[in-house]
Amino acid sequence: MDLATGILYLLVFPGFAFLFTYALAAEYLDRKLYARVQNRVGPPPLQPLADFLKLLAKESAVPENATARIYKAAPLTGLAGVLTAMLYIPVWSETAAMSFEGDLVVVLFLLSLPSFSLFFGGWYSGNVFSQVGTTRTITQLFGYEIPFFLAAFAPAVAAGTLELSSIVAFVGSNPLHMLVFAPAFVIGLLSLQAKLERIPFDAPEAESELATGALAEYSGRKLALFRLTKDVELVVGAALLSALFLGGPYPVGSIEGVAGAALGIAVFLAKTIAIVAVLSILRGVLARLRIEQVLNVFYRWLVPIGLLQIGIVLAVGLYAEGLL
Amino acid sequence: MTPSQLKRKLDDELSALLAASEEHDCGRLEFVLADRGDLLEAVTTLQELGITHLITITGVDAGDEIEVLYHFLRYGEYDDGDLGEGVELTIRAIVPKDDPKIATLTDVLPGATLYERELMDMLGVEVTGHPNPEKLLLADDFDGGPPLRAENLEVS
Amino acid sequence: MSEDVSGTKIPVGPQHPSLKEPANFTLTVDGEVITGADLKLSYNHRGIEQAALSKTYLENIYLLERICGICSHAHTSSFVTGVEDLLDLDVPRRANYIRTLIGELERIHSHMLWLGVAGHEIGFDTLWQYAWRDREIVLDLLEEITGNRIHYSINTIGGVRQDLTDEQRETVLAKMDELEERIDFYLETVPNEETVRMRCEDVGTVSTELAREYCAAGPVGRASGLPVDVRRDAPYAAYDEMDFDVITDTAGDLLARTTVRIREVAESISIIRQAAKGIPDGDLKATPQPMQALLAQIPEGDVVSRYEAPRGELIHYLRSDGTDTPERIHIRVPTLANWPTVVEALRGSYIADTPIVVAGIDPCISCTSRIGVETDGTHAGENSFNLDELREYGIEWYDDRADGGSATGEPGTDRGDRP
Amino acid sequence: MSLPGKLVPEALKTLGKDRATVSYPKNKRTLPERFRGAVEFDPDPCTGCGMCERHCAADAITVTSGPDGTVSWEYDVARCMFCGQCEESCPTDAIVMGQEFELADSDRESFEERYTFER
Repeated sequence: MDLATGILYLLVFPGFAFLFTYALAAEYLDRKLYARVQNRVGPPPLQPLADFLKLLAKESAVPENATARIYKAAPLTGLAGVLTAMLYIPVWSETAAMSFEGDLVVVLFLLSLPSFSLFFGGWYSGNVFSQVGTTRTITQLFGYEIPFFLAAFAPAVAAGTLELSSIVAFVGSNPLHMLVFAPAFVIGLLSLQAKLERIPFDAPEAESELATGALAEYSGRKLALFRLTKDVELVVGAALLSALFLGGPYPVGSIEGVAGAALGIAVFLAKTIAIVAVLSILRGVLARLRIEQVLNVFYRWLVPIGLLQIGIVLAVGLYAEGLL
Repeated sequence: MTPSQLKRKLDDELSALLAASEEHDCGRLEFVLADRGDLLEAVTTLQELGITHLITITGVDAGDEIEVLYHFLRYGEYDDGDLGEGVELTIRAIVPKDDPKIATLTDVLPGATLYERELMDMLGVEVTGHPNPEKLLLADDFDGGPPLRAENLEVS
Repeated sequence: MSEDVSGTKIPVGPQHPSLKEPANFTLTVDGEVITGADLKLSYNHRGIEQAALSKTYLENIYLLERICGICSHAHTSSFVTGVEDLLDLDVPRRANYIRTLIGELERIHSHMLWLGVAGHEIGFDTLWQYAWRDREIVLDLLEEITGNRIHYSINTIGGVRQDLTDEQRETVLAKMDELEERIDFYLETVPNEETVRMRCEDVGTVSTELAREYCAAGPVGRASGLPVDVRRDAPYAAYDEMDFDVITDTAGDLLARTTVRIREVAESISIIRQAAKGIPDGDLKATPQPMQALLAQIPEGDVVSRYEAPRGELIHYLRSDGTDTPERIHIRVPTLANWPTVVEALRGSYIADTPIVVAGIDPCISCTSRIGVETDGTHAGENSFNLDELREYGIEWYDDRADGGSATGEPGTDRGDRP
Repeated sequence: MSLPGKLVPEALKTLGKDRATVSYPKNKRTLPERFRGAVEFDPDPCTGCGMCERHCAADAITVTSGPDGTVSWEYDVARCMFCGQCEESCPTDAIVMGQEFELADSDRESFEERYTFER
């Protein structure tokens, strides 16, 4: 891994440039699909880019009674966390740009960094409404993190490793496991929806109660970065779910060379777009739940299913071993 | 129970309190109280007869005195077959302008709270014993007299 | 209405993201649960009952119509029926049929608007888009028959001003079939969608005794089991010739109010079909006399005219002194009757439910505050403006703020330090 | 406790439907024949009787008859609320409700219309 490919990975391909364009494309797809489900026309393709540039041009004020340092640093930490998480997720082949034993845990942590940056940004912006919003963000974080980790660890336990690339290789080599991971996939989808605070889990920024919750005081560049972080988080989350549960570049994983890479990217795009489309439809057909109902759903339904899933994976593992 | 049967029933029930009572052609009943003090007693007798729905309270500035009209409704019974239609009846209390006071109904009829506040705002009739006598429809710092009193009317 | 229970007080409104119109609730809460609520209304009280006294009965039709956008026909029909009682005119059956038809179309338009708003309050924006798209069917019909989507101005003293042509009758019947299909969809999905049940079932419950005690009206009362429906109590227009039943429910929670309103739309569709099919021939006005002559013949007397508006029982008390302008008009809108039940329904529910519980009674705050009037500035109260003074005051207030926000000290135009 | 998502079939069906809205002002909806827009006045049949002014609730019309038998009919579209009562009250059908509803303008004078004619 010499310096040139490192910079290429970091800044161009699975890194900033690719993610920036793909995030805006995913936001466009999400908003367009959500609008078409409601029989509305929906935005033109470059609308997310236009929103982003408009926000960059706007004044980025810092409220008087906010603690300026944290208030200004919050947007950047979230975005940085999510961008680096992408490097560990396999895209064009079964091995990611970088991988080491235990990078799954790092990716899961980096994926929850934006929620923390939202919390710190909102809490230290000095606005009462955003403080109520941030407490709700954190309560919801406790709700979805546990089932999300359980779902993510199911394939890890099956593959016997915590390295994302080898997990994808394991799932690629025996694809029947994808059916075994179906419940974990559903938990992953719901937790990603809650992580991104989208309907039915958008109590923290519920427009009809708190008026944009934590981000109430943000404007200009900082708000643009927060919105970009959310879009990138959507893409990276979808990439993680497709890697863990849909076997990453599954059908074309074994083809070598440039053709294999190109096919791998095509399969990656197809799977992530499908996941974004499912999340968008999910957003269109459900009503918003109250914060304690969200926790209710996660603790009373998804945590037991997560534990059950781990049990099933262990049983399948023993069954395979037992027979061997 | 047709309006005229109801009128006869109410006439003898409330005979001690009434000054006059009439039945309008469109089936509307009207009872004029002899003394505004017996308002509470009249309303409680109505409630015993099952008439609990207060539609609204209207205040009218009739020159030398203020008339306060309590419009009640007796429910029509649709379910148990007898399709008797609901009957609307009004109890009219006369309040002299020099001492504009009347007793509150909120303890027997909580539904009257907002209507009494509107009466206080618009006509300046003080409703004694009201639990929450703040202004309902006018601005807190509105210092003009009750707008619907004759002297304040801006009839251009 | 609210004992001052200790505990933190949270103001909700009057400018609030979910309440589009200004009404203010001071909620006393402990934790997320509301223990008490105090209501402050009428941030733009506009003095219609006084404005109506300086206009003739004819002009008042158009003034009262503009009290509210979603029950304008209710106000004009109720007022005009009152004047017709005074004049002892008997309105021809065809005019009554048209009045009933437009009244039921307005009920559908108002209930579907509410269904959309309720969907939006619980974060179900797809239901909001669907409900408001399907409501266009009814608005287009109203525009075609009367010439305007919201203020139909079809009522006049003694009858109606526009006729219903045969071709329009066919469109009405065709559109009703189309609408009925959509209403069956809503009846089947909305009450059974699990997330809607989680937000609406057993939320903001008003028991029958409570509804009876607070004299609730309209769908709110009917969803709690009160048999109040003016169309059955005192049939006006052509309702005595219509066969319909009063939709009631006993659960009294938000889900019951939603289903009662949707089933009422289905009921209205059947009434509209009966009216469109059975409309008799005949002229549209009770007398050929010109309006000016009618205005001169209005006798002294008072009348209470009642109408079943979409939100409940609407009362117009009318007292005339023989001239062509009324001596007193008192309008009790159904929302005012339902406000106390909101305060009771809020008690015990979560803060997050305030918007949907308040929206549960389908509040029409423009009704509660009624329409504005231009006084000539010499009104008794010193701090009331007319239009020009207000404009001039606004400009001057911002100039002061611009140059260093000095106190508004200029002599002559000083109006006290308004916030 | 049924599974949420009752609206999914309808949502997927709606994906296929074409748009429910019209992209105004590129293409405009056809207005129904009875649509009430701004008032259109024809001086010839007008006798200057002033019934329209008397019945106008918004005081949008002022009719003044000058000393030498001229009548001037003024209409302020900014005050008008398009109720159509003037059209009904006019004995000689000089007033008709037009179909013009795009009436926004930046200067106030453009809202006033004035006709002066011999009577």
